[in-house]
Amino acid sequence: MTAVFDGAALFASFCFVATMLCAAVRLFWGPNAQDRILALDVFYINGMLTLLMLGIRSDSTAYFDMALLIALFGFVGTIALAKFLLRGEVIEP
Amino acid sequence: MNGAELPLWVTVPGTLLVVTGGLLALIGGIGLLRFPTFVTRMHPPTMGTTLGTGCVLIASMLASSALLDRPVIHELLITILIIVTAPVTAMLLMRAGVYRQRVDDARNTHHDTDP
Amino acid sequence: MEIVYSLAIGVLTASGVWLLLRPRTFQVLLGLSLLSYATNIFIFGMGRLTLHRPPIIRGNTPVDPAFYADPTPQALVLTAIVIAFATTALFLVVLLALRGLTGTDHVDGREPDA
Amino acid sequence: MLLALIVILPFAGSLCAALLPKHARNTAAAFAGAVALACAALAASLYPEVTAGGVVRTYVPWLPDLGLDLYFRMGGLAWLFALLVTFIGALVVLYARYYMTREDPVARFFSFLLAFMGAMLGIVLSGNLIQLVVFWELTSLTSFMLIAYWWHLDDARRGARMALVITIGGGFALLLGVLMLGAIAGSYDIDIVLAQAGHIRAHPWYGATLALIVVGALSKSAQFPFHFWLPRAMAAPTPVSAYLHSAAMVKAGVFLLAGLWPVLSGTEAWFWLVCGAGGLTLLIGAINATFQRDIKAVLAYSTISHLGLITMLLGMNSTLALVAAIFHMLNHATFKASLFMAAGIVQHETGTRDISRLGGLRRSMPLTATVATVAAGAMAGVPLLNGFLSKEMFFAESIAAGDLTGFDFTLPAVATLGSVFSVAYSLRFVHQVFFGKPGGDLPRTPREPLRGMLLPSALLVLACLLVGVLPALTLGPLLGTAALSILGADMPVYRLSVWHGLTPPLFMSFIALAGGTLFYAWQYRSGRAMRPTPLLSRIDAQRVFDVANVRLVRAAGRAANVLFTGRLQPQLVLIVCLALVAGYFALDGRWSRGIMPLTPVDPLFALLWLAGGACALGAAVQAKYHRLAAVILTGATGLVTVLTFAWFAAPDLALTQLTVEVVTVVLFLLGLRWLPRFHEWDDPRRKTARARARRARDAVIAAVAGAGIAALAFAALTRPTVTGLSTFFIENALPQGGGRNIVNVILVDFRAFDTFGEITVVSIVAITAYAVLRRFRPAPESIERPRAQQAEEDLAREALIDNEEDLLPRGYLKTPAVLVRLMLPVAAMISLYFLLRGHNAPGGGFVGGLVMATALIVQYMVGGTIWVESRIRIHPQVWIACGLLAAAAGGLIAWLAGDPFLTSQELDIAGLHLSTVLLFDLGVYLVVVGAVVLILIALAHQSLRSPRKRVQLADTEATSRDEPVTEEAG
Amino acid sequence: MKPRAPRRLSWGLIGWLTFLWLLLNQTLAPEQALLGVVAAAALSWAFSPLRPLHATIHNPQVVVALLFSVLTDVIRSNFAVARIVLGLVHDRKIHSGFVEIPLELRDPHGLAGLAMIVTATPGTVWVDLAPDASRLTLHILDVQDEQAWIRWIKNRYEKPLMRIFE
Amino acid sequence: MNVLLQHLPALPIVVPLLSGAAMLLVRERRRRVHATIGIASLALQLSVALTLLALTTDAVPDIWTNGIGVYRIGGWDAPFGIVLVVDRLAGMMLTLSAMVGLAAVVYAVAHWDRPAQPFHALLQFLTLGVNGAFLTGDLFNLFVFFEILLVASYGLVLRGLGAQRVKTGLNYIAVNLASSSLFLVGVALIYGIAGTLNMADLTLKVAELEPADRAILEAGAAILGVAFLVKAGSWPLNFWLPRTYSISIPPVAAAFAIMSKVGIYAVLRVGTLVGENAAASAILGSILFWVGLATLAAGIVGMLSARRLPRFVAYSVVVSSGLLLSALGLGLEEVTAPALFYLGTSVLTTGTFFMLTGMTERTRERADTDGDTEPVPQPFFVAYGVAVPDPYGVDEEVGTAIPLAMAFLGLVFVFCVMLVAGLPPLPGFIAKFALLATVIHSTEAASTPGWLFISAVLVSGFATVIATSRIGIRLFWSRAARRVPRLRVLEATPVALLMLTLFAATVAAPAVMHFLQGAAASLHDPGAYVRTVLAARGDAP
Ligand code: NA
Ligand code: NA
Repeated sequence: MTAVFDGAALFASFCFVATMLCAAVRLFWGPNAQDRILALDVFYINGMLTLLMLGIRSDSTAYFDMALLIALFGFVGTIALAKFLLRGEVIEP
Repeated sequence: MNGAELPLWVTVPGTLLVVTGGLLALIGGIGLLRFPTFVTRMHPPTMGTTLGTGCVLIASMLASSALLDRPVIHELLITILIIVTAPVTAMLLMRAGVYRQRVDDARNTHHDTDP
Repeated sequence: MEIVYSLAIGVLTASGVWLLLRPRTFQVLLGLSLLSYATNIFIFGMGRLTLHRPPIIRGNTPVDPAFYADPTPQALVLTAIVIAFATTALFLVVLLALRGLTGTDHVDGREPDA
Repeated sequence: MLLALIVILPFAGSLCAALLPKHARNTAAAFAGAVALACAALAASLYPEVTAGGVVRTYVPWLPDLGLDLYFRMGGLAWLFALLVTFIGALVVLYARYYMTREDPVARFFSFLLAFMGAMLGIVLSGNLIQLVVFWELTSLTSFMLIAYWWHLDDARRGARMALVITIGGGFALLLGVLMLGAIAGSYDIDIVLAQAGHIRAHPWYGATLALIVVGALSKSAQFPFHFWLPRAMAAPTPVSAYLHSAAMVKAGVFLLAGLWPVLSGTEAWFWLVCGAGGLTLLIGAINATFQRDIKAVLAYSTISHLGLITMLLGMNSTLALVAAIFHMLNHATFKASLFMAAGIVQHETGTRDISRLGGLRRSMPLTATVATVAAGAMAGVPLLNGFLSKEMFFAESIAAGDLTGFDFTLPAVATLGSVFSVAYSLRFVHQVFFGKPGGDLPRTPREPLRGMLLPSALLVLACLLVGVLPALTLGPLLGTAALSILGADMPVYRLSVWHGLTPPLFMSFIALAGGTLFYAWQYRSGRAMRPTPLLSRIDAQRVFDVANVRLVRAAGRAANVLFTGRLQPQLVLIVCLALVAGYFALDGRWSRGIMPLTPVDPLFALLWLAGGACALGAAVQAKYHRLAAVILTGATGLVTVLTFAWFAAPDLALTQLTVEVVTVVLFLLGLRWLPRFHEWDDPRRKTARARARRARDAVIAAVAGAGIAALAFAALTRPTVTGLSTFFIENALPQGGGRNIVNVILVDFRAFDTFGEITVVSIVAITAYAVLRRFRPAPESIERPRAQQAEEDLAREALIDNEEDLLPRGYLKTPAVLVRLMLPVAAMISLYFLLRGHNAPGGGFVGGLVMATALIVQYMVGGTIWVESRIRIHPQVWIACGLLAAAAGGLIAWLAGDPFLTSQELDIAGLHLSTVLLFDLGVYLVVVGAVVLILIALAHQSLRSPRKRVQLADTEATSRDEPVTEEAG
Repeated sequence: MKPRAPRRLSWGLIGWLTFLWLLLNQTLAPEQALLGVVAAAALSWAFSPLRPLHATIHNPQVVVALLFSVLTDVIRSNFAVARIVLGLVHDRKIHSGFVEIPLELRDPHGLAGLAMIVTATPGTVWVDLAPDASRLTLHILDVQDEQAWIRWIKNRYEKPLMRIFE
Repeated sequence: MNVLLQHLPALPIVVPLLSGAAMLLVRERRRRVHATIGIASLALQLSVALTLLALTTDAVPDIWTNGIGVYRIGGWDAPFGIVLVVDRLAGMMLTLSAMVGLAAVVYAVAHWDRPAQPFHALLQFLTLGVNGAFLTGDLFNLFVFFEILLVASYGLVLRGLGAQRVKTGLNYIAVNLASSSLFLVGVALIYGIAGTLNMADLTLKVAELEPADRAILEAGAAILGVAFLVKAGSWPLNFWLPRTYSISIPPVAAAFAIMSKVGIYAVLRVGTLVGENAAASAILGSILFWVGLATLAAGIVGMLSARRLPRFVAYSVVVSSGLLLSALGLGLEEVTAPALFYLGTSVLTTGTFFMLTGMTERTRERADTDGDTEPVPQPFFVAYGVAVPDPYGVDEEVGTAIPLAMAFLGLVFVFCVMLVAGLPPLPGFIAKFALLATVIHSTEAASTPGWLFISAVLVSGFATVIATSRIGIRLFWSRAARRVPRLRVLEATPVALLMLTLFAATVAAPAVMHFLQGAAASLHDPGAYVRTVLAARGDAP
């Protein structure tokens, strides 16, 4: 059963990376800045999921911290970009 | 994947969870690619963000608990953080998208990405 | 894996160098950023590619060095990341100052004649 | 030691003189005169020891390895020159006392004069060739200062500079020549060099050595083709001319040639170079002298001519000619110094040196006229004066040398022609100044000068007479001593006397006198006396020099603009290309992949980099016109980098890169606000062929760079791991370093010094960025609020917070603010978590610090600068300082235990088990928080200043229009 | 600018942060707990000026119920959206659009909770909230019945949230 | 041995660090506090450096072996930990750094340090970086210290801002960031192949490498070398140098005098340690030589083109870099000692000269402050500070007294020119003479490189005279220069002291040369260095 689980984990990892690839296509082609920002957000979340899967697949807890950090700050880049798009500056007076 | 056998209470739900999570995320990604407008593209990735993440986190909790032989629940924290931060992202992004759309429509151009 | 890794470094370097040679300060800034990714991955690679064996000691048994990824390049990359970040920040500030003082974002502080 | 004293005394005197009051004419002159006389006396006292070929030596080893020692050496020639230099020096000092006016700052003058005297004595008394060059260059420098004594005069500056450049340049040639000579001989010691004449002349380097030394000598002695500086040096005060340009400095060149005569002469090359240059100079100088209007210029060209005569003699490769050369050096020094003094008197008393304005001065200043006439007679070679004797010998030697070399006619002809002109200009000088009709409108009424001013000149004239009448009695023994010191066993037999019988030289003298008189008569009668020199005057050496200089500067400027272009792109291209070239040539075709088998490709990783590579390329493509897109793409590439680190088991790297990534995106966006907008479709430059070619070139460079580094990476990756340091680190991290996270133990213990440097870099960057931003001036069009905020009123109205008392933003950020504030303490707690656990698990001060800083920055993003800063006060600089000090303290505590800096110490304070490593990491944490916050907030503060400016602008507009202004609060 | 905001300690926050600390460190060791409390207190004190608003939870039992209904909604809408993405909805045309929802909820934390719920549920995105919080605009991927959506949001989420926070 | 002596090698790094950090706590209004800390710190550094220098000569017996001090940072033995190594060369460089730094900081106190806040701290950090680069025995640590000194120099270059400075500063930063990337790649590759970062250990490891591995390592070393050459200011990688140095405020430019020498030092240090292999070092040498010669030639052209003093001095830095590189590239061991002598005099001279520019520039009219484009109708006479010379100016033949301030400046100017040109009797001459004499005496003298070197050195001296006579006359003797500058004691004192140091170097040339011959000998005998560094253990920190 562990083998099945490992296979499932591999499959899930593949899904997440594939999603990142989808996001990369959006990142590359846009067409608009907001699409790219959205894609970057997706990129981050799926990166985090990939990390978690790496943790599961390698029986390691070391990846937790990275996932934690992405969960904590993945949004910062996105809101900074969105805010820039919306207001023209990231930190307003 | 280091050969250690995991108990069934991990592998069975774990398999289901990670496959579900992976599929949800992937579908979200496909949606991101397929949907025609920005506002509609906003929706699908949420699947990966919420349920997808949730599934993987639970799987991770199970696996870690098995690995360390004690209940591991600190993945909970990630869930909390995702739930709290996701709205911020979504609100600002949606707003920016709507605003830019309006600007772009007004200008009838497609290239302008500078504010 | 080594091929993919090397190609990644190559693509990052090529993109970075291309941007480094561009005329606009912001392009150069991004070029430096990309170059620093490339160098960081390059340095990291000098410890060879190791999967699943982070250099964090587990258990209290005597350690077997072969079981861990080479920690030295990792430490070097850490320092390099930080320094690259700092210098990038400084470069950004200076390019803003240049833009403010000369009115242009050309790297030479004036628009080319041609 | 006496010898050293002779050289040191004038230099010491120079220092003292410089300290005298500026205008202390009498004191300074008396002092300088005393020094000169003391030196003269010292030198004179050594006469017994130098007669009969004796040599006085003082030797002080200094840099024996390099052959550079203090070696003073006085033979006969040196003795004679030392006496000449000091004695005429003393006379010039006396003369200068009267020549300089009360207003002249004479302290400086006498100071430089003494320094020059010292340098000159140094040349004369050097027993080491390098030492000679040292003094040689010093004479150039002091002479520059003396020529430019009246530096407010344009001519003085120009003349001085030309003299300096020529003589210093010659000095460099001499240095090289001397170095080569020393290399040939194996020593710079003149004694040793002189002993190896044969070896030197046979050496393959002889030709080059000779040429270089001759160039040095000729330039100093104003010989063709370097002669032109001397007339321009006449802008100097006359005492300087009398001393440097007749008696002393210009003699240095011929002195050197005479001194090295035994080693260098005796070859065809010597004859051609030295005799040729001398002959040409003799003629050019003489002809020019005949046509000058400035009396000092007459004397300057005559000096050139007479030095040409001496050089010619030296070049004749005959011992007797050498004796004649030395004899004429002395004679010329006496009569020319005297003539310069006379000329100076004339200028001093009449206010002009223009020969056409002067005339008939014998009536108003008979004594001066007498003295000058006698001296001019000596210059012309009138019998019973010293000039006649040496000229006679010159004629004889020219015939002899002509026989010897096959130029049986040319050399005597040149000698005679030169002498014809010599007679002509001497006659012209005397006639036009002292005879003929008196000049009309002279600036001053001429009268006899003070006795003291005339005395030196008169004394010298007396010497001319004495030597001229009684040569064997007066100068004979001295000349013998001098010649003997050079020639030793080769000393020829000669007789100094007024009458040698009816010989060809006497005949030549007669032709010269008669011819010169006739020429002058013709010149005077035909009114050509005041015309510029035919042909030769076309060449204005000073102008040529100046033009050449300007050309040089301009050409160099153009070259420098290319060689040191200020454009950044070529520089970066060069750096990249040179690195590629260096790597390529170092590899030298020896690239090979390592022996390790490839690890199987993980398709996931490959896919990941498919995305990452696409993002990197996308960033490269978009960075010019779609900056925001490029930032986003760069951020995505960064995330792929993070994942790569994670993939290959580097959690610490992944954490750090991730936090850096987030901060970098914010940083870039903060900067982007101040950059100009611009668009692909309105940039015509893009489409030119040149732009395309440049892009193609850069693309090739980029591709090659990428391929190169990939190849290197691949070569290294496929080689077996080299386990040197890492084994030690892995094995000792826990037992010795006390941590499980090996990377962290390396960072804070094994290689803490790197980390230490790294936080210093971060601190420096922060304070620099802050300093720059404090004086930041945004571009005018960026000062306006961003277009997004102007575009639509409803959106623009969503300013964050109207009132600092408000607890939440008013507009769209209201709900996000609630959420983000919830995150703040959580993030802070997580940052502490990373800080404290770093030693055993991924994390550490740096990651912790960045988390904390980001948490604060996000508060700024949702709250706005004004609101956040009204609630809380952050002093980032204090954080930075405390961080650095904490880290330093963590390192310095080890000293208390006697361990080296940064040795980790375990402390047990009140039961708490602490390590200095934690203190160190805390320092890192504080620095990072402080630095990141300082930079980002300083950037954010720029937006604060723009609304302020806007308000000011609006205010002025309002007052001018007298309308109320509505202004959103920033 | 002198900082005006006073600093104080918030016990709830200290408790939450201490819990967080123990969770992060995966321990219940007393010395870690002590360290957590100290750190939590320090942070609570230090950052209190930046967090001037405090939420008070009045009906904890409603929270659990709400969480449960949200969870089921999330799962349901996940699959709904997945079907749409995969093109499995053939029977009708998907009509997406903006929906304006009048709100009575005013508490900032309650609104934040609503935002979390809306965001967590695929198919709905928060677009805009009127400055006085009287109207909420959502973008909905699959609007079949606008009024149904309004009712759904108000009954299922707004009411419980008002009970919790107001 | 007493504690202070034991920790002495760390002090050149610890002292500026502590003082720089302390300055960040002092408000910028309190200029005097900043200045006091700065001066005290550098004075302390100078005394430390001198003590270290004394220790390298075994003046105090039984402290160090082979006159090499090894300080094990963190208590870890080489090659695992980072060690600081003080040998004669390092001692000399530390002393020069402290001298120039001290002079610059005192000079700056006159008025250049307003506002004081970043200035003094940055100066401390600059010396920290420079000292660290001289001391460290670890390749990667060298990178870190390079970064410290560069980053501090960025801040110092930008001081005063203005479009010109920022433009130049950006150029400078961009070039150095690019070269830092090369540095990293080079170091990484060396680590990847040899598995060590300690330079002494590297010497051993390189010798054991397989040829195939060695090729890769040499590629890394070559890339590293390019990075070093950028820092050393060698043409064509030094376009940034003249502008950067000449637009920096004088005390900063003076402090930079040591900076370009750090690159030379790195070339020398790493080159002698790693390039010990005969064949490699011959190739390395010839590359260095030609690069140096090109630098020298380009520098000469630059010197001739310079219209203002700061630019001239900046080009003289280029010339001195070129001279050093080509001298070291000649491959003659005997040249090293004279080259080091030249290096020392060049640092002090450049420092003095730059400080002088600060004082003389004030004598000039503001009109031509913006440098190299000044339209004057009759270009011939520009060099003499007049439009057209007055041929009938003879009548005012009465000397003009030179005010004391002008006399001082003029004298220092002349001395500096003599030092740069290599005119006797100042140490500039001794250095150049020693170089030329050594080259000419060696068997290589007949070779083309030898002659090229000799001619280039002499031409550079001649070019110096041509250029400075022009610049000096305009600076001191033109009509525009008649305004007497106000000479501040704080500015004049360090200049005078540096000048005196140079005089002392003339007088003490035998002793200095002897010391440097020792330094050169130890450089060419890496064995002792390697053994000492790798043998250093806990009991002898
Ligand atoms: Na007349
Ligand atoms: Na949603």
